[in-house]
Amino acid sequence: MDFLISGFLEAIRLLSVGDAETFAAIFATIRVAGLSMSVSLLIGIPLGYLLGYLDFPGKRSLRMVVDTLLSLPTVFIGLMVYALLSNRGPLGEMGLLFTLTGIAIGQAILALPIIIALTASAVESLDASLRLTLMTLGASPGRIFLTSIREARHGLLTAAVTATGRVLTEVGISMMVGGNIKWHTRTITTAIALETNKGQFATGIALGLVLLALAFGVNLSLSLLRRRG
Amino acid sequence: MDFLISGFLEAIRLLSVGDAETFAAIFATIRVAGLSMSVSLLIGIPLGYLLGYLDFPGKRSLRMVVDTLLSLPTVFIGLMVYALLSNRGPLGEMGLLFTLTGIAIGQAILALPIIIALTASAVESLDASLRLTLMTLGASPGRIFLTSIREARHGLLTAAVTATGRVLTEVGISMMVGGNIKWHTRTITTAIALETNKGQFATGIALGLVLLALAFGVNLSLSLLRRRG
Amino acid sequence: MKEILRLKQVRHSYNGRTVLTMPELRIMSGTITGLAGPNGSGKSTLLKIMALTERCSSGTVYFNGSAVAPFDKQVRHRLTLLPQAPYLLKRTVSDNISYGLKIRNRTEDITAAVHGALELVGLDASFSNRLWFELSGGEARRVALAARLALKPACLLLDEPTAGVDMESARSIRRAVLLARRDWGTTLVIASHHQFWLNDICEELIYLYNGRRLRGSFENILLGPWERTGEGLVRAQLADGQYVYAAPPQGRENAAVIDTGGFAPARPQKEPAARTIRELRGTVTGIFQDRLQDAPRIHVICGDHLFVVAASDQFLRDRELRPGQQVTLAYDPAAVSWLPA
Amino acid sequence: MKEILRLKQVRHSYNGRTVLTMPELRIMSGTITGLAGPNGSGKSTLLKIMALTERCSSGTVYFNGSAVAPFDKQVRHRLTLLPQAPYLLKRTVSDNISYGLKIRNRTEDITAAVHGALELVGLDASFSNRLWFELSGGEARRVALAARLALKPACLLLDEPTAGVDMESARSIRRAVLLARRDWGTTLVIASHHQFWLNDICEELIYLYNGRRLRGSFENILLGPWERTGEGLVRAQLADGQYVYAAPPQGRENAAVIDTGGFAPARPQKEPAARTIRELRGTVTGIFQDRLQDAPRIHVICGDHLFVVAASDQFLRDRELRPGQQVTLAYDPAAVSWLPA
Amino acid sequence: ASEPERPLLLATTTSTDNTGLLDYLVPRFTRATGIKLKWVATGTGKALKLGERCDADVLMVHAPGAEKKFVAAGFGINRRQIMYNDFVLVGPVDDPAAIKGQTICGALAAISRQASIFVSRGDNSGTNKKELALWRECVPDMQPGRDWYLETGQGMLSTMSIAGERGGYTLTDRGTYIKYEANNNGEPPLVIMVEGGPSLLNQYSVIEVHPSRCDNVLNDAARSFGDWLISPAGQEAIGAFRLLGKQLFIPNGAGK
Ligand SMILES: Nc1ncnc2c1ncn2[C@@H]1O[C@H](COP(=O)(O)OP(=O)(O)OP(=O)(O)O)[C@@H](O)[C@H]1O
Ligand SMILES: Nc1ncnc2c1ncn2[C@@H]1O[C@H](COP(=O)(O)OP(=O)(O)OP(=O)(O)O)[C@@H](O)[C@H]1O
Ligand SMILES: [Mg+2]
Ligand SMILES: [Mg+2]
Repeated sequence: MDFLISGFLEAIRLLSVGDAETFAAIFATIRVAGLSMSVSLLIGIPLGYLLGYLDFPGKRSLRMVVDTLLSLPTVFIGLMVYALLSNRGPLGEMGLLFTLTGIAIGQAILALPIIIALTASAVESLDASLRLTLMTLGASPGRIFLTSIREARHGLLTAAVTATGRVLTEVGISMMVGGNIKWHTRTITTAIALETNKGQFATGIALGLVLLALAFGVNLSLSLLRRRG
Repeated sequence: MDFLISGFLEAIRLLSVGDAETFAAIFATIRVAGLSMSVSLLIGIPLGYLLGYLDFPGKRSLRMVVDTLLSLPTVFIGLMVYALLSNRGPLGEMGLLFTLTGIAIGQAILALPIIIALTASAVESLDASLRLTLMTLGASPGRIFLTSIREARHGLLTAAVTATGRVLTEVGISMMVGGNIKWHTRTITTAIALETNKGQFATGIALGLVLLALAFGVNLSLSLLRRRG
Repeated sequence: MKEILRLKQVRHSYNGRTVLTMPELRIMSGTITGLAGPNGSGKSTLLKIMALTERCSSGTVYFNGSAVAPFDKQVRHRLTLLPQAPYLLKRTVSDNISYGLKIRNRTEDITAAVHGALELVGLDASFSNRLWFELSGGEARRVALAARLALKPACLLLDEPTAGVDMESARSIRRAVLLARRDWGTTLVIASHHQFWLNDICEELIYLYNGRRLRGSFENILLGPWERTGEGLVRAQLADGQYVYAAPPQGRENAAVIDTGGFAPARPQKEPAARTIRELRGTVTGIFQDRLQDAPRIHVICGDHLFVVAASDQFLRDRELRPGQQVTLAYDPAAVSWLPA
Repeated sequence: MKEILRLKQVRHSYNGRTVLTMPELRIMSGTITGLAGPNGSGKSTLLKIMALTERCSSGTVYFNGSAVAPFDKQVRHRLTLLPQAPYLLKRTVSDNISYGLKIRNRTEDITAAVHGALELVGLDASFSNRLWFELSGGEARRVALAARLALKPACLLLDEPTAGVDMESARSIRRAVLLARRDWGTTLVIASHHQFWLNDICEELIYLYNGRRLRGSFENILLGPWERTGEGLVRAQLADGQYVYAAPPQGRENAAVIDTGGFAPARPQKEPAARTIRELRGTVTGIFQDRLQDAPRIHVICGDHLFVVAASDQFLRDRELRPGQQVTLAYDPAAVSWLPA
Repeated sequence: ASEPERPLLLATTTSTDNTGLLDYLVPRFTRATGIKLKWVATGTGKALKLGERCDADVLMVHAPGAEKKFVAAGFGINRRQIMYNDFVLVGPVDDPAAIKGQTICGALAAISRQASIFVSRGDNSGTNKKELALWRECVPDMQPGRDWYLETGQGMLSTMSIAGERGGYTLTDRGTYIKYEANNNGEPPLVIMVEGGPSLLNQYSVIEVHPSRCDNVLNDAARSFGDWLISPAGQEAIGAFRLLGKQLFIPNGAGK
């Protein structure tokens, strides 16, 4: 248990001293998670809404596909995005391999099924009379979408928090697509993996705590949002 | 992109030929995920229900703690469980290090916040009059729990599917606590990580597809359950 | 008078069970139409189809002469429905009432519009800051109605606007409905189980039964069970042991109706009644003016069944009539009609 | 007669707003008590507190003499409430009705119990296989009621059992209530806005206003706005321009009530009225028997306000009275009483 | 020796596992001694850590400096050399720093002088430690620039693919390079620039976890494993191991 305690002390030290490497990893993490979450929320919420709201043949199967995609292993996503972005791949020209943007693409793919599945579930659990009521008040389909989303805001927030947790903690994509390059694409999780591999367990624990502190900050802001809404 | 195609072919080969190593990893994955999901559902659903159902001071803060725990990095959990189970740790005597049971402990910790947060959210989105109605029909608090859970079954299924996805795809805990020992604690994801590390990208992709097929099977069974309910 | 809504060959089914069959229905602009009928007779379904919130299984809905479908832009902002179980958005009362106005970009002086609408349903302006759950059942219903009135729609469909609403407020709602018609030319269709309230307000009454429109009066429905008598009639027993007789139905119909005008005061016993005429004994519980027919009606309880009897000349000549009194009603079993199964 | 329910010093508030103040309330075993009052007067709150589904902010509830709290095992299986907005479980109608029976381990012959309960509320046995959403508004309400009746509870609290229910079914419900009392000795408390229906069934009526119990009659509530007159009175205008006069309130009260017995037929014009007496002109819309008081009542519309007038001897002597007729009512402004704000 | 109640647990570096050496050696060891063996393949640093925490019985690693410290600290006993292979400096085919054929020190100096991209594992592995030692020796005043000296913190193959994608140089063990070459279908973006010489040797050793510190370890079996590796049979097996037809490890057991 020794390294847990020293890890805790180390976490405080890293944050208070303003350790440059740690902060580089923190900023990389924030940038990449911010990017991937924005993209996946923007795409995932409308898709999840449609999946939960519409009734169409094959809906059940589509739902199952989404559920299955919840089990996309990160290394697998990492490999696929790597294949796309590598110099030999179709998008090699764009030079996105070993960049934060590249990681964000992979993470967005990771977060998307979570957002879609949880949004669909939140929309489905809305009162059936909401849709009728909005139609009677003259709402267009687009307006029904916006209002339903707002009515389901607690469920969506949970979706966002869950997906953020997933994105913040993933290693496979960041490693594979980002390359864990110090000062450039090293995120907190890839740093943890590295330190652990080096046998620096205390530092690994410390960085884990740093990530939790970051997540706590994110959730604190979201919770203030929740209080307002 | 070449390795995507060969990965696909390889996946078919591994499954059809009945490759012993692959099947050992599949069984390890099923056993460990089954164990961890059972434990986390058993603990997480009641806790999530209480969090969603009860009103008590500090509920909001507790909720935020759970949300933050959604961002527990797997390597971090792996390190902590390792610290516990290591021969130098408090539970070293039990000999759970480098066993599937050890991995399952870590994965249960990983799944727990997901189950709790999504259960709480599903319970909160239940109609407010459900509780009143059940009370008027003479339900005890325990019965209200059971019936609410049943009414929220779709939301809970989504919770279970999401957590299963998380557990099936995690690498950090399996690596750290399980040791990725061939024939013993090698799961599909640690095998993917290993193959990727070896540069056997096609095999990595193939194993990823195997995992997806496994997840699809799980979701197919759950979906039949959903249809019945 | 222009026709604002028209249904042609409309049928609607849920999972294959047909619940509405409406070959033709016309609503004229500026009229108030009542919709009555027992539970499950299709009132809400009809209103939802007219409001274009549900697509009928077959048939066409016309609005101002043109065939329309759900989300039709032409209609969306001119027609509104108060559903039977309206939903309040998880916001304040004021947000709920102004929602439709904001959609229509009518954002000038929202506060005044909200307060005005609240007043129409008899609620104090102080309600506008309450949250959606801080309301009693009747208050919530009235807020939902206020949200529709605020829109000043060309066509307003109300599904049981007074259910759970107190008497004073039911009168406020009546005033609001009449005002909407007078000031905004609104056309109204109102489903309600409050027979008095509905008759008092509407100019035409559509009576639904098993998804079909019935013509004639319908207050006195008898549900059976029916048994055959020796005389080639069927009869149903009332709670006090009396029987109601009717000529047997043609098919498998089960519900019969006696027209309010089908009763007469029984002849004095010395005069023998025509062989076919049957009698019912009961207690007068009230004498009312029916506003829709502008004629008096007498309520008579036989057993625990209430009969509504048109106060014909003969009845009115019998000035002794007052509540609590015993009367004997005469009717012709052959005149009892059967409702479609 | 034993006391089954008792409330002592009960107060209830939501977010600091007190909505119920009930120093003392006793319900005797085997009685049927009505609960009336405008929207928001606290009927549902009172029922929820009596049903032990909500804990009152202060005060004590006694059941069969002992103080009880929510989830009390003694009470849980003996008392049940039909909430104003009941919830149907996402299962079949039959599952919904049998839920409470299964909880009580009364699993012998569930099907018969379900069919019996459906019949009590006037629904066909074929409904038992419907899913929860395959019901009309009134059908859903009746299913919820059936789920309570199936329990044969010692104490049954009903919150607007007839809202949205058709007339025929309202009569079935009345029968079911009376049967429950007769056959099972059930004690009933029923909140309703259906004045007729309620008066017809209950033996005592509790009238709530602003969370407090009022004694006396309450049919004729006048809400103002009031203005002062030169003669030291206040007056409120009716829709047709007439005024209703009252002695000014002591405090900031706003709602006044004229007792149904406070009206008399106006004297013929040659006899000068006492200086204090005022008159109202209106149209008779109905004459009926009030079952609770077992006395006739006359409905008179003045403007669009309905006054309920006890048919005193003087009125009854005036045999000319019939619906549609004009009458002039006399009352004493000093006898108008004010309701607590 | 008494029959061990559980298999012997070996903690080793990824290179012995990734090349398939263990898959080849362990069945032979078991056949010879009857001892069952499981292994955990991780970075050298973590392998040593597992030994330090008594979570493994025996270690097979390649970081002589760290190993000596490990033994000196009392965590392990009986360190024995078993084999070596060699490191090679690889780089892009177009060789931007023109180092092909130079000595290792000349090559590193040229790379740092021209700030050509150099990709380091930066993960405390045996290879990483060797690389750092070479830099210290050859370019004592080297300042690793953020733009040309990239630390990947990953395994050798990943590091090589990053170097390949970025057109950089890197130091690798020959075994992994052979795999890399094979993975790229014989057309690797990186080719060998510098090889040979005593300073590029990569020595593997076996260490037993200290039995008196860790009473749970199976020291008898661990000893047997070390004994077998340096026995003629073991040494011969190592020498006969081939990856893609090439010899990877040169046995030098019983050396000290
Ligand atoms: N979603 C649904 N699925 C299946 N059947 C339905 C559905 N909604 C209504 N029904 C059935 O359709 C018929 C008509 O229902 P509708 O709600 O139109 O009746 P209603 O006249 O409004 O009754 P109420 O007076 O109870 O409101 C009923 O038999 C009802 O059971
Ligand atoms: N959850 C709540 N939060 C805050 N205020 C509430 C809540 N529920 C009811 N109220 C308020 O409490 C008062 C009493 O409500 P209650 O539901 O008991 O009235 P009611 O007599 O049943 O009315 P109705 O006839 O409309 O059903 C009302 O003023 C209402 O606005
Ligand atoms: Mg309806
Ligand atoms: Mg109420």
